Amino acid sequence: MTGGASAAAATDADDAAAETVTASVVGASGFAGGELLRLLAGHPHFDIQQATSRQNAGKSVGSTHPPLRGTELRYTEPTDLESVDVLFAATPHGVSMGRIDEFFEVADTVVDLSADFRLDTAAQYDAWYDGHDAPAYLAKAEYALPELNRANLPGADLIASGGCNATATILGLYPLFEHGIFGGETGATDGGVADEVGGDERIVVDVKVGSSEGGAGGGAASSHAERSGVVRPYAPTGHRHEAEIEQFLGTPVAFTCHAVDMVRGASATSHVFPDGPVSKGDLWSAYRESYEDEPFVRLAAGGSGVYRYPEPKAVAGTNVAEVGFELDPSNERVVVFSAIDNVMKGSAGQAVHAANIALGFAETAGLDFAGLHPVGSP
Amino acid sequence: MTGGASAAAATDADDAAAETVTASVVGASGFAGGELLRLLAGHPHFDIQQATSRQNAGKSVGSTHPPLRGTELRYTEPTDLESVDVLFAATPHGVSMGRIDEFFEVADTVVDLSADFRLDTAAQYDAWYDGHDAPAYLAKAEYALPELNRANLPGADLIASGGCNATATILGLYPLFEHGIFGGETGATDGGVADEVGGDERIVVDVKVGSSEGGAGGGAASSHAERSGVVRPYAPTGHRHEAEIEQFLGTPVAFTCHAVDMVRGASATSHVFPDGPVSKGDLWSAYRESYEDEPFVRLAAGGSGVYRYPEPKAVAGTNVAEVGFELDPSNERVVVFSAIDNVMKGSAGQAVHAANIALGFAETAGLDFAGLHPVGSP
Amino acid sequence: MTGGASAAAATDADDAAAETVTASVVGASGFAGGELLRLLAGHPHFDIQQATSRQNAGKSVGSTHPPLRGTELRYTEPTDLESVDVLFAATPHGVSMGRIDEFFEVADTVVDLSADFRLDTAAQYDAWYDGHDAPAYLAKAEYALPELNRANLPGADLIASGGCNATATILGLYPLFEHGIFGGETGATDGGVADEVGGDERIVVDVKVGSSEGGAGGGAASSHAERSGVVRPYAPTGHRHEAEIEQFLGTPVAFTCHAVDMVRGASATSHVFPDGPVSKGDLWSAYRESYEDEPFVRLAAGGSGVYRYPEPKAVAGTNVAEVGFELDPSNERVVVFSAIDNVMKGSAGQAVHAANIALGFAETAGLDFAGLHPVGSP
Amino acid sequence: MTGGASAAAATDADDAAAETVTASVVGASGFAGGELLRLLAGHPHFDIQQATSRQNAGKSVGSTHPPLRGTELRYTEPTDLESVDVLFAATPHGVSMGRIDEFFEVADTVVDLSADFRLDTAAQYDAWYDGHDAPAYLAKAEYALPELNRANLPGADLIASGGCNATATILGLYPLFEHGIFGGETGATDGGVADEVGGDERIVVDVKVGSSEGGAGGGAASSHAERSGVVRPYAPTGHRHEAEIEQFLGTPVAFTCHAVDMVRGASATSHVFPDGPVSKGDLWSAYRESYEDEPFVRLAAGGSGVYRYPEPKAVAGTNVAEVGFELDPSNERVVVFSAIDNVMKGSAGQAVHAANIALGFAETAGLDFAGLHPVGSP
Amino acid sequence: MTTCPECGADVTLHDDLEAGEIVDCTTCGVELEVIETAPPVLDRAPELEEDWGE
Amino acid sequence: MTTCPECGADVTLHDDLEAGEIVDCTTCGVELEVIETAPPVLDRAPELEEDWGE
Ligand SMILES: NC(=O)c1ccc[n+]([C@@H]2O[C@H](COP(=O)([O-])OP(=O)(O)OC[C@H]3O[C@@H](n4cnc5c(N)ncnc54)[C@H](OP(=O)(O)O)[C@@H]3O)[C@@H](O)[C@H]2O)c1
Ligand SMILES: NC(=O)c1ccc[n+]([C@@H]2O[C@H](COP(=O)([O-])OP(=O)(O)OC[C@H]3O[C@@H](n4cnc5c(N)ncnc54)[C@H](OP(=O)(O)O)[C@@H]3O)[C@@H](O)[C@H]2O)c1
Ligand SMILES: NC(=O)c1ccc[n+]([C@@H]2O[C@H](COP(=O)([O-])OP(=O)(O)OC[C@H]3O[C@@H](n4cnc5c(N)ncnc54)[C@H](OP(=O)(O)O)[C@@H]3O)[C@@H](O)[C@H]2O)c1
Ligand SMILES: NC(=O)c1ccc[n+]([C@@H]2O[C@H](COP(=O)([O-])OP(=O)(O)OC[C@H]3O[C@@H](n4cnc5c(N)ncnc54)[C@H](OP(=O)(O)O)[C@@H]3O)[C@@H](O)[C@H]2O)c1
Ligand SMILES: [Zn+2]
Ligand SMILES: [Zn+2]
Repeated sequence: MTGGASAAAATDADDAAAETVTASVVGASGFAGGELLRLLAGHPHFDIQQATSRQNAGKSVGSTHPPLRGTELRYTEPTDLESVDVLFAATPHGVSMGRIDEFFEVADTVVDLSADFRLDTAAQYDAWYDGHDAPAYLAKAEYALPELNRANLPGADLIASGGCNATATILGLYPLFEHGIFGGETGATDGGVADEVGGDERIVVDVKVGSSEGGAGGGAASSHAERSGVVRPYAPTGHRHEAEIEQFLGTPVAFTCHAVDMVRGASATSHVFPDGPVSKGDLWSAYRESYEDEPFVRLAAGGSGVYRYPEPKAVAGTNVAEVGFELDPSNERVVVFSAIDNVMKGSAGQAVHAANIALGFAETAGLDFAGLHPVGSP
Repeated sequence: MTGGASAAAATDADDAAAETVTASVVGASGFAGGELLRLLAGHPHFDIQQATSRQNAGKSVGSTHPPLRGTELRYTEPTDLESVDVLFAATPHGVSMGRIDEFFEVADTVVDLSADFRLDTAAQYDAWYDGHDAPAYLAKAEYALPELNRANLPGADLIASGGCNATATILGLYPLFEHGIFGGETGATDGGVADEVGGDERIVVDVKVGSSEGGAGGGAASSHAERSGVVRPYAPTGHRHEAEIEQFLGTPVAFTCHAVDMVRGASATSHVFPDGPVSKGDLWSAYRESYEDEPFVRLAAGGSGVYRYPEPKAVAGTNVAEVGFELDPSNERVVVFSAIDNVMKGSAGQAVHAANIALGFAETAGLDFAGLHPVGSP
Repeated sequence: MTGGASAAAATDADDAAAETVTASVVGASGFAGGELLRLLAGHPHFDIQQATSRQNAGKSVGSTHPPLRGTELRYTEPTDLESVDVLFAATPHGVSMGRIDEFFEVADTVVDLSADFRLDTAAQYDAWYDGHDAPAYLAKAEYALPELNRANLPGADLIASGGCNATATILGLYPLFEHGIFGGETGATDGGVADEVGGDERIVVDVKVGSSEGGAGGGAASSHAERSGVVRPYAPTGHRHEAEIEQFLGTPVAFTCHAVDMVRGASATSHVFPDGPVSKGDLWSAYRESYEDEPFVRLAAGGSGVYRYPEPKAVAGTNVAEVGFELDPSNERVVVFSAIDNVMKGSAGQAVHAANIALGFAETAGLDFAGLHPVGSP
Repeated sequence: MTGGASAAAATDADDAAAETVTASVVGASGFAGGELLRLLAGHPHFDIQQATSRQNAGKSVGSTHPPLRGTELRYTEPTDLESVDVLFAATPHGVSMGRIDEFFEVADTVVDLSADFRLDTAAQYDAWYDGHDAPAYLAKAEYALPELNRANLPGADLIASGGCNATATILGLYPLFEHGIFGGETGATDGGVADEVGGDERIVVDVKVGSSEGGAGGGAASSHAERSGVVRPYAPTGHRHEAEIEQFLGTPVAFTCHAVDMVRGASATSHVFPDGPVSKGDLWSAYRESYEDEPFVRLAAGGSGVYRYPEPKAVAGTNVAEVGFELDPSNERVVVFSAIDNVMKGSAGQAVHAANIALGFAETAGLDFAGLHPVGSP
Repeated sequence: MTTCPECGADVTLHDDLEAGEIVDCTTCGVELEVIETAPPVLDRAPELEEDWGE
Repeated sequence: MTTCPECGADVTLHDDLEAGEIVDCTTCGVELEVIETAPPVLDRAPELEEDWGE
């Protein structure tokens, strides 16, 4: 990793160091939920209380997640929640918003991994999703993409963990906005950046994702025979993460998503045309300033050897985002690459990172796995 | 396929139907060269005379290419060429330009699969490659992307088969230019389109390719352990196929290439911002008019089921290009998808297609394999 | 291929050459059924009449099988069968046995790809499957593994196409039995071999298969995320193809099956301990004698280069079985390898091959695709 | 994992807990060497002093191994070794035997990952390899497969870490020997088992391995295009690990190895025919007794869900061996499955495990990663 | 022969068409519902989207 | 604490066990049906096989 825990992370860590809190996971049989269980099981400050699954109630968590084999924990029904300090919800969007009052009856802190509490207004939900059941919670929820809005998280009650493709995209583009390379004057929103960017400036974001983004559910298009070896446009336009990105960066993006043959991983390539001339030195300064103290961001922008730019398999299993860029002088373009593991930095890892900050633990607690080399399709 | 041989294809086919010509392949142990052997072996009008390889001279062609096992043909040295009607060269760029006089001593028609004769001027070579050894041949050479410049090919002596990524990109974008949806007034170049497009209009082309594009050579970055499961930016900017695309479409493109986990396949996603409003109906009209008589172009733009847009595995092993599009009303963007098998439509298949036209054979002769379903990483 | 059409194949081919027969496919939306459609569409002597699917009735066959896009043929209900010369059934086991009378009402010849008519007696069905609905047909049915019992097929009414894993296994072992290297005296059964082999002689068969063996249905274990990168024992013991192998070779085998990461392909490694000493020369003689005239068997047993022994990707998309062996002097073992494409030689290709023989067409008609190189996970 | 640190592991752990020793890795740019660096970097009791590579001397270790990016450690020449407590050698076989005196000049303890010191006698080396340069060390070396010979390791000077395929095979078969289900009377050799097993009893071992077993070197057969999607017999007979297995279990095995499409992983399927009748209960008792206190062995033998038997992707990245079995009553066979990550339990993890025991650290120190779910080709 | 409302291509239909039946256009692949049968009138069929990590 | 009928390992069970409930053994993974609850009696649960090209 780039350099050890960030300054921000260290603040309250000592006070909380000895503390252990209880946590439950709703939707624990899914991909994001299983990863939460794995992270919490190896975390110094969490004790897992319950893991829910309707389809697997009564079975051990190892029956669905091999890394947890041998653990005595068994799935319970999501309606049988016991009191707990922190409740993680890793259910499909729409579920948490319908049960959020219940969740707060059993828990002090709720960390939701779905899209339910990520947007600011009910109007945005109507535009991108299907309407919101609990709009009153939208203002209370803190969006969690700690590199950008760490300051909002300590003590937060309701945390909306950032979406996978949005996280990859925003982390790649943010330094360009923060340092005025794109987007002119920035007006912070939600800890984020500009909302008055010139509307005619276009950013094209071309994303490639692995099959775990689809969740454990399966279906014809995600069978091995049909999904192997693909480069398949699955969200050519209108991907819902555009809403999150626009809310955060203050500018719309032209977003297209492709399924490729890997299991874990999301890789965003953003094509940006800055207004004025920019040098590689300017870019390096911007990215280094934005991220040099970040424990979970690693820069890769050229260099030598096999791994020169960000790529998902270099971060598989980790909470690290690789971010990098290249300058194309011939068409005055900055190409930004960012790569994450969607199940970690794109969901469960980011949620634990946010919880660490909210509860005053060391930011990197439970998140120190550095990845594997070599590794296949991660 | 979309509908049987095109009208254009049928013209001289009958006259040539009974004819058989001899052909040799220089660089036959490579991936493109092996595919040429396979296609010529199954072709009604070609008899293979020689196949060259320096490293495998004396061995049978089946020793490197399993589909040719049992064939008696053995590799010869590329310096021992015998007289032949057609010589196919599938060598790395730089080889053909150095031996082109020799090639024409033994053959009437030369079909080159490398980049050596694709560009119009020596100056372009200096800009994108390393200078040209035989600039006098540049004007004589016909670029071969039959869907766009079929008329130039009958009787051609020197054919420069279009590059894989360029072919995918150009086939996707061409209907937009031909029908004035992008690029305004078009002035045909080399059978192609506009060269006075407004320079501030930007097309972003994001390409994903399989490992066979790298050729049979191998190397550390292309070992299975390092290359499996990647989404790896390998030509973030400055890819040489930009030259071909610009020459043909008359406009520069912002081009970025990624290696992904497949063996065969090139998939180009082009993000285009047309000047004026455009409807899906306009797009369908344009694409259907451009391609409805083409034997090797198949449209896929939405629809239902698992395979909705172009994807490489749907065309693996075939000479078909799948082309499609989607309209993004929110950012006034047309997203164009095109997918080919780089070893077929991107090299050997396109070369045989061009030779068929040049020699007056049926366009689809030897190229009728329709592909497999299911198929893995093609 | 090893040498062109076999002598046996040529017999009646000329008489039948001009003939065209009609054919329908029940279960055409599945993997084997789709392959049948593809083969019949490219076959000189078949006209496709109907393709059935309950789930896709009304849709075009290209909606599920990309190689068939553009074809006007639409799925019909399996209950709406019209009269036809040949009916191919590619339904799950149990379906054909329940509808066999109906099938013969509409067709003269029925080629069944399921296990329903492969075994000789109802008792065998009870032992390995769930009982038989139409035991009277068992004696009429001809098992089709043409390399072994070609002579039984001309004029056959009901053909039971051999199972994929059984085909791979039997083709690998057959020369050892035929030439007395294993199994002593052979007593032909059903055109096959020994049924009095010493019971204490053990053959271990370790099979690796691709995901298409599971059919188009899908399910949790076959989702891309769960099935990628596996070496998963899925039939550790008691695989039903043991019944077919034993019936044909006259000896039981110790059979174990693993799922591996490919889509098409079945590869059988058989470990055989012959009674007496055997040399590599003996083995080569046996295998060459058994297969030298076979159009669809290719020997690979050592040699040089990358492809030395049989492997599925070398035969992907073809009707070829690669067969080979190695001798292990230290433990007096013969290791036999055989590799097929389960969707071709293991089902649809074998069925068409059998139909070609039954109807007097050239054996290789419609089955001449030679495969691709390079190719990924086939 | 099965249940926390074993009793044996805990013995001296406390004494050593505070201690930190220095370690260097020779051959650190390779796959096993890189994994050693990763494990030592995360280990509570090791400080990495040097990492050698001739080809990468001067470059940072992160330049070849992405998980180590950001680390300041740079490669040095293998001839510039400094004094250190423990030297790990992860070089191709033949290298350590030639430099072993030098190694002991700079280090107290040498842990060698190659085959150089695994066999007992120089005669065995002559038979299986190319002769031994330092036969005097053979008697001093302790073979390390801690589950079987843990007692030999405390205080060992020269440790020969067990081979990957041998480890998988031996761990699978050992309980059958230990509990007399196969092999009759056992006479321990080197902490191992029987050497007077009846020679006519045959065990067939069919192994499937990933591409990382071939090391970082690459070559034509291991390029992505040629190696993807394979089931390729690469050591049909005569694999050198037979020597290790025979030495340890006291019986020869009929061993065949296949390359399959994964990066990490070795999976051994052993087909065993016990002399007398055996029940599933007998097998469960044997395996549970052998392994219930082992921190790195997990039993999987049937059960439910997707992961029923051992498979490599369930242990990818971990030091865990999954072991399981099935009983085939019809042919009186026990099928044993075992799966490991060849880069972990098969090399670097096993080496660190052995070093932990040799030096008195907790057995599981630095080896607690539990794996990922889902994960692709590991 | 009817025209596809999505792409404008001709759609070949079988004789015993029933209202409510779903067919697809062999050019653009879109699913079409048979609204009327004589003469045939087709309209885009409603469809379910998959949710990929959104 | 009950013994698994498949592998003989101890199976830890929760308090509010109901007859008919399916649990699994954390050692061998086999699915077990709760036949009786006080004291708990477990038996192998019936299961469906997948049909892989057989
Ligand atoms: N996968 C990713 O890469 C990713 C990335 C970022 C964010 N996310 C978000 O994380 C959430 C989970 O995603 P996933 O991929 O892990 O999905 P998943 O694999 O499909 O898992 C969904 C989980 O929710 C449970 N569940 C479903 N409906 C429920 C209901 N009505 N009430 C209670 N539990 C219910 C399921 O178990 P039972 O049906 O047995 O109860 C399962 O445990 C989603 O909101 C997703 O958008 C995922
Ligand atoms: N692969 C693709 O997808 C693709 C697509 C479009 C265009 N192309 C073009 O097609 C050409 C071949 O590509 P490839 O991928 O097939 O490459 P490849 O696999 O590396 O094969 C190169 C072939 O050229 C021979 N060769 C190399 N140097 C030579 C020399 N100096 N003189 C004579 N023969 C020589 C090699 O055999 P020996 O060394 O044994 O002689 C080998 O047969 C390239 O120009 C490439 O740009 C390839
Ligand atoms: N895949 C292989 O490698 C392979 C190899 C050798 C033999 N086989 C055999 O070939 C047969 C088909 O295998 P597959 O892999 O192609 O299976 P599949 O992909 O699951 O296809 C099954 C087909 O049968 C149809 N079908 C299912 N139940 C039916 C019923 N009750 N009545 C009429 N149609 C029904 C299905 O369509 P609808 O449900 O829409 O009607 C589908 O078209 C099986 O018997 C299999 O054992 C397969
Ligand atoms: N990969 C596995 O799964 C596995 C499993 C069990 C055991 N092993 C054993 O572990 C050892 C390493 O295997 P690997 O797969 O990691 O191989 P590898 O990737 O090829 O790495 C070999 C390493 O040794 C160095 N090296 C090579 N020759 C050398 C020499 N003469 N002197 C000093 N250094 C030399 C190489 O770096 P430079 O050339 O730059 O010096 C490289 O760092 C082998 O003995 C192998 O049998 C490997
Ligand atoms: Zn249409
Ligand atoms: Zn149990």
